[in-house]
Amino acid sequence: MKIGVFVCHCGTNISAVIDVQKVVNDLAKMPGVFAMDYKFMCSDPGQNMIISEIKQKKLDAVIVAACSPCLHELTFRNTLIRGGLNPYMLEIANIREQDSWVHTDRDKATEKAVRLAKMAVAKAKRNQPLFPQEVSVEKSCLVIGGGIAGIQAAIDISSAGYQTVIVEKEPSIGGKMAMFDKTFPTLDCSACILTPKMVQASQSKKVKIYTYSEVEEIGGYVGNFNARIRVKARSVNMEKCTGCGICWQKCPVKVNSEFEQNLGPRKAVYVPFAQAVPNVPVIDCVNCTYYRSKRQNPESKGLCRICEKFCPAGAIEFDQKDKIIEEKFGAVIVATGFSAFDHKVYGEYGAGRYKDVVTALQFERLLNSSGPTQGKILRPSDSKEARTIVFVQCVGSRDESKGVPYCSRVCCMYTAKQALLLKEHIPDANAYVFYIDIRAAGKNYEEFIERVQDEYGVLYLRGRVSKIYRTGDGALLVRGADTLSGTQVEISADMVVLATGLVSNPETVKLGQMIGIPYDKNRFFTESHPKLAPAETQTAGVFICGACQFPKDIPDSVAQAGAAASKVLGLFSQEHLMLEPVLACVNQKICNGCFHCRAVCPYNAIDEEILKDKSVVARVIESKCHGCGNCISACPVSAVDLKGYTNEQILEQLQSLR
Amino acid sequence: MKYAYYPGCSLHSTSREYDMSAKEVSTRLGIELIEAPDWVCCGATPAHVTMHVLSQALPVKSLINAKQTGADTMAVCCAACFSRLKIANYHVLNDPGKKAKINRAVGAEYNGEVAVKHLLEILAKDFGLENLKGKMTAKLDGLKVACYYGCLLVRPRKIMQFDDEENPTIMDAVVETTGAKTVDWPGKVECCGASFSITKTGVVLRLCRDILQLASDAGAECIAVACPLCQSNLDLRQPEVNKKYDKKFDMPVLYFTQILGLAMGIDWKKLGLDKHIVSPLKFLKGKNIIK
Amino acid sequence: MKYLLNVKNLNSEFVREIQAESKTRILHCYQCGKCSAGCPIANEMEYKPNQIIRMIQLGMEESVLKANTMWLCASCITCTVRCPREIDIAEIMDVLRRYAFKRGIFPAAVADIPVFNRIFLRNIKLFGRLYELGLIGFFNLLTGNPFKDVLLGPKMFFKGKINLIPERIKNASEIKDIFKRSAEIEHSD
Amino acid sequence: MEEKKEKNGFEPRLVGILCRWCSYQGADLAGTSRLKYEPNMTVLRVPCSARMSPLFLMKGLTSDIDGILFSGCHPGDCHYISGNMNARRRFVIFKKLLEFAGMEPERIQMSWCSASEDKKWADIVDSVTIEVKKTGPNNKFK
Amino acid sequence: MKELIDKAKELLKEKKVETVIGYREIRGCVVPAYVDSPCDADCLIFDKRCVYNLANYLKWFKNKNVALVLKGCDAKSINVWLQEFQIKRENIFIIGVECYGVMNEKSADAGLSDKCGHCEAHVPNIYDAVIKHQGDKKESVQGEPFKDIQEFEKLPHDERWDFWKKQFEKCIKCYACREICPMCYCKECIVERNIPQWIMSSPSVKGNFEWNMVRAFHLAGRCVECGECERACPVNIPLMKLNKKLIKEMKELFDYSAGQKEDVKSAIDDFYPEKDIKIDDKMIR
Repeated sequence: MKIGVFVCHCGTNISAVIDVQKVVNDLAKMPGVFAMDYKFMCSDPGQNMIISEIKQKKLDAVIVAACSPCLHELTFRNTLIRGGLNPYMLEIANIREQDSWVHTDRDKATEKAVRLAKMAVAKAKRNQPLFPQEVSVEKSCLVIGGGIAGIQAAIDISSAGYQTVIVEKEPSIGGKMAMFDKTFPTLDCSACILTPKMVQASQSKKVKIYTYSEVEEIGGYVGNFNARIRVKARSVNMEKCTGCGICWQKCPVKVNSEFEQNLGPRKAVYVPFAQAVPNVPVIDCVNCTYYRSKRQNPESKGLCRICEKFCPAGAIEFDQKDKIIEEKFGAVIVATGFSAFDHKVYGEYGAGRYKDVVTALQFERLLNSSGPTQGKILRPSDSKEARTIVFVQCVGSRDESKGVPYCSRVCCMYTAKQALLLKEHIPDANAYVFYIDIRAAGKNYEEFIERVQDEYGVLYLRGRVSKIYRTGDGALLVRGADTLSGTQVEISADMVVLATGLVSNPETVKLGQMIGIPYDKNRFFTESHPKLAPAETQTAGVFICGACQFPKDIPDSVAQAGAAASKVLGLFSQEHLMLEPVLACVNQKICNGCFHCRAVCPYNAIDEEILKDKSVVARVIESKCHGCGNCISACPVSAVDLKGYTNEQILEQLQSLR
Repeated sequence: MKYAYYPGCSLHSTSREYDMSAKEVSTRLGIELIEAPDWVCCGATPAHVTMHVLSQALPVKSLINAKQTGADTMAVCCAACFSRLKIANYHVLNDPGKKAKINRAVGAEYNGEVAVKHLLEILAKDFGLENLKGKMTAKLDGLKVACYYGCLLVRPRKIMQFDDEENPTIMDAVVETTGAKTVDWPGKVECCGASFSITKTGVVLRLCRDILQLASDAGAECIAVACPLCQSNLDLRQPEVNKKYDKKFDMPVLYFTQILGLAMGIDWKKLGLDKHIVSPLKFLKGKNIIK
Repeated sequence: MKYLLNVKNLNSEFVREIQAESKTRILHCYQCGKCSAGCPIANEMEYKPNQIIRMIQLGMEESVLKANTMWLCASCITCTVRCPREIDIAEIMDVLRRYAFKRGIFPAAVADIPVFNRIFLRNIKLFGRLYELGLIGFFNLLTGNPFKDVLLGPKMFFKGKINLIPERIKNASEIKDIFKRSAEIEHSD
Repeated sequence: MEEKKEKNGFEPRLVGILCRWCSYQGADLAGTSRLKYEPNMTVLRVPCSARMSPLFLMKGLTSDIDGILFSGCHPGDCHYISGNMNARRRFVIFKKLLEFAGMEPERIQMSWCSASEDKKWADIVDSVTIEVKKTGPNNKFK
Repeated sequence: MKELIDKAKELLKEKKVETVIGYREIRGCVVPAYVDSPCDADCLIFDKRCVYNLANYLKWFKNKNVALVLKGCDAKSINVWLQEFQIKRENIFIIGVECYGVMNEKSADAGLSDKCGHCEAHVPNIYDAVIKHQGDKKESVQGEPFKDIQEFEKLPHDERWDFWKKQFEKCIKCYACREICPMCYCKECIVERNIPQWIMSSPSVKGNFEWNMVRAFHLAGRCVECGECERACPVNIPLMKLNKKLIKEMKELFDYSAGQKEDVKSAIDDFYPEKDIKIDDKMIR
């Protein structure tokens, strides 16, 4: 094996401290090594010199002793390609950043340069040509979650001409935004801006929507994911149903509506809200009389069946079964959103025992003209108009003792909005807001808060509320503090609105483990880089957007959805993907199948393989492997090795120092 | 069932009726309470606000004495003593540094081998609510009770491990075994200002007024307590509250043990019901509970 | 009130001792005021609990020790239980009182509270258990208010609620030893 | 007397095995910032601290190297999610074993150094060098 | 004894297993016994001379149905095997034997083996049937289980080095320690490989050091303290001292003991960010 060592002067950056000539001389004494120096190795003449030496001297590997590999590794790899060598036959000895720039003693620095170069030679001797793996790209994107973020991402991808599938676990897309009344700071009606998007998505030929569905399993890797989707039985035939609504008018079973936050009723057969997409009801098997009677007596014909009787389209199908769909995708966007914080843990606020202590989402429904009170602000306990309302911020935010240390970001703004809307509904109502800090960082946000305080006269009190309880007359006594004046404050209110924070979805952990997205201690998904890759994840081909990453308002969610979509489009613009060849590989002849490698692999890249002799051994799924080398250190028999950084190479490097 | 018993100073003086009724009830239930020999005062608030080590050493001394009874658990009636004993035990078990200091102060080796339980816990958990129900001979139907827990029974939860710290229900459950109704009211864990009964009487009067008001607003006819300090504040100071705030409270403040005793048919004199400042006798007669 | 803020005050012995003794990070408090909101006695306090914490953050030793806040604290622990930052405010109040007790600093307006505490403890030291009559009598005498609660006395006596003679335990000398050793340990820290 | 002289003039041979994402870039930054540190350590680059099999420690020592340093990203910062967590456990256990067998602990070191900690890197190299110099040459296997 | 024989007979008669591996006595010596048919089962015994860890014989019965007679310490090796997917639980039937100590083969007096001194597993933690102990149940010696290790740690490092150097010098690289160890089941031991050559094959200071370090390290979090390696060593190297050191460290650093459960991650593959961060103070810069 013939190895060429090229020592760079880097002007005087290197040669001022290191005796380049001595390095060349020392290296040239090694068997099979050719060495030379040049002023600027990375310049065109420098590179051409390397190319011609490769050809003339028939070099098998090249060492460049110059600056850090972080700078010019790629440059010189291309030089090798141009010289007809495999790019992975290159080694770089970093004699600038880690030698000439950090040392002053010429002899010692030169000695170190020689050691670094010899170490590179030792490694290069064991280098093997490596070849990037080529994989195809399935040009279809899976979007998990049909809230505003998911809808936006799907619209963006489909309008570029690629197939998109939205999987939504609720009977309709729309997510939390569909529940809101108005949006801050512009006060446009939430439904008025969301509904057109929902319709656009549902009417696009390139978007397929599975509602009432869940992703059960995702396997594969970038460009080639396999997903198994469970479409739950909704007991209504989607094709036949016309959405006429006779079934839910006739249905005799009334239960609390989840969409109305338990403030209003729905039927056992229902669409969650009027603008639902698709406008096809589902039957709630738990409460439906037919299903209940069937559960009690499977032999019977089943009671009720009124919906079936009245449906003009014959769309009710009681015996529908869950459907499993398996599809291939090239990319996945996760937009599973958030859950509202459950204030049961706040015993001091009644732990949900007081009906008139409502959550912000409930208040949102009370404000909404299509909500349970047709937009009148009525107390849930006695349906009297609420005239004095206390808003309590940071319930389930910035509260370590309740396990939510972070700021939910949107509560300051939506509380201000709700106080404003209250004043618009009932101009002489009294609104008090308990806050700790007002966080209004966004375009026109601070101005909005100012308006609420100045124009609408909402009284802001700086302090947390310590206790809320019902007094004898049915009013709620709110005991708080105003830290600015240093006084205890008590307010007798008709209703209290808790600005509940945003917490992660309960499914986050399961989903994260399934797809390979890490999550933080608050169970929000972790992005690939907090600044430079906010929509990417550790797993190539999987992107995140919306509140599943962290609490976000609508504009931020939409922006991130666009970002995720553009990453997917970037991926889809390629016919093939090249995968880095620095990967683990298993010598199955000596593998014991103890699977310590699998236990440590952070990417689930180790699989089982059964050999002819029935022994079970490990196999690396190359497309999942990131080449970290964790498995290699875990393997007791050194049956796994990392191409490009083999055990042998590193041992040679160590021993080159003797 | 055998327990070491720590009455505490109050139960030997100002709150005799708590001591009497607790013993009567336990005897009826077959729960043996053996008074810890030579128990000492727990030090109460004055100790822990002045000398940290002392405030732990005094309870530990009593716990060591309790070992002589042969029981592994000590029953406590007074919520304040309960809190001091339990906190001392917690530190001995969880903080080796503090444990060493406490042991040095006491001059003996104690490793937290005696568990501390409030009588409520013993009745509700060890004896069991169903069993308790079975022991009731008279039904106290129609009695509406506000159970008042005070501060020290439930707080801080990390150490006391007693019940929910904002809305405890254990006393309610115990009292309801008698057939009495308990009211859901917000004053359960409000503070009565116990330690200021003598020094800052004014504060105590205000706090007692609030508590009595909340209880009567909730429709309660009497208050059940599990702490002699709460009892003396609410009972002893009630006439003063009425005078100062121009109120007409006539709210008997009974120990939960007295209520249980009544439902077991124990003679009211044995329960010390004559020892209250706001006498419950007329009220109970009116309800046909005592003759 | 003007206060000269400097590094010396911020890192004073006072701040460090309060932190170490109460095992809390004082700077962790973000001044939401929930402690003051729920405090049953905050009304009577010169500075509210959250203000005291703020003053400790700023190293204002003198003002903190002069205030009546800690002496009025009833140790009901409501503040600690509800603190979103898990700061043990009740314990900080205890630590402040012990800090003041060690140095003999008592503001005149609430001096009766430490007096009561002293009498209470002397009572235990003497008898091993509390002797209420002696406690109240002594306290009233020392605070120059000898007839306070005098009307309650006979009422309680007739109900059999007051002992005229203190209860004593057999090994009272042991209790004295505990007092002595505790004080030694306390002072050696 | 002569032995002492030799010890004073002793220039240890040190190896640093660095992860390419944090520590190696931190070492590069030390160069860009022109910090100065001892020249005894030769650096070897691997993808992740998880690649640093503890057996390299042993092989280094039996190859007469005077001291070995492993360095990776701070816990929580690993480019490969959790490689440094695994590396930490392996390193600690093996170091304990080598110490038990009579190796001087100064010869076996590990550090967390991020891409921005140029000063920390320089300090690490200097202090490891000084410590190994004090310990003297590794001639257990000569 | 009868209980044991009956169980073996039953298993063989009902063809639940092909072989029962247990102990028998030949001319006053206890040796392992392979029993294939019910009529041979009468030879099976168990007493305190039954020192061997029979789990080791699984190496030759990997995919077969066998029953094993295992003491508490030996049974832990089964958990490690299961952890490492070397056997299927349904393939083996564990006849656990309650044991209160086996004899010390190496010392002349009839005392118990060193490993029994601090035994916590008188009854196996994994078994299909248990044979009760007859006779008195003498509890093992209580006290600090790692006393000898702690004392050795206190020596200056050069004394420790000299000690091990002398011990390793005796090593003849016979690999008896490996053959007898139930955890050394590798198809090809890394000592036999020269690419990469982790271990110098010659019995020099260097080669012996490398071998013994690697052997010990590969048992980190796996050694169940059956003591077989030390017993098998023909030159009496105190190998358990190395193993016990690692057992101690695994316990202290990671709160992990090998062979307790089959379905947990081995501590060497696992991590707990919040707990592990405490290691940094002393060990990592």
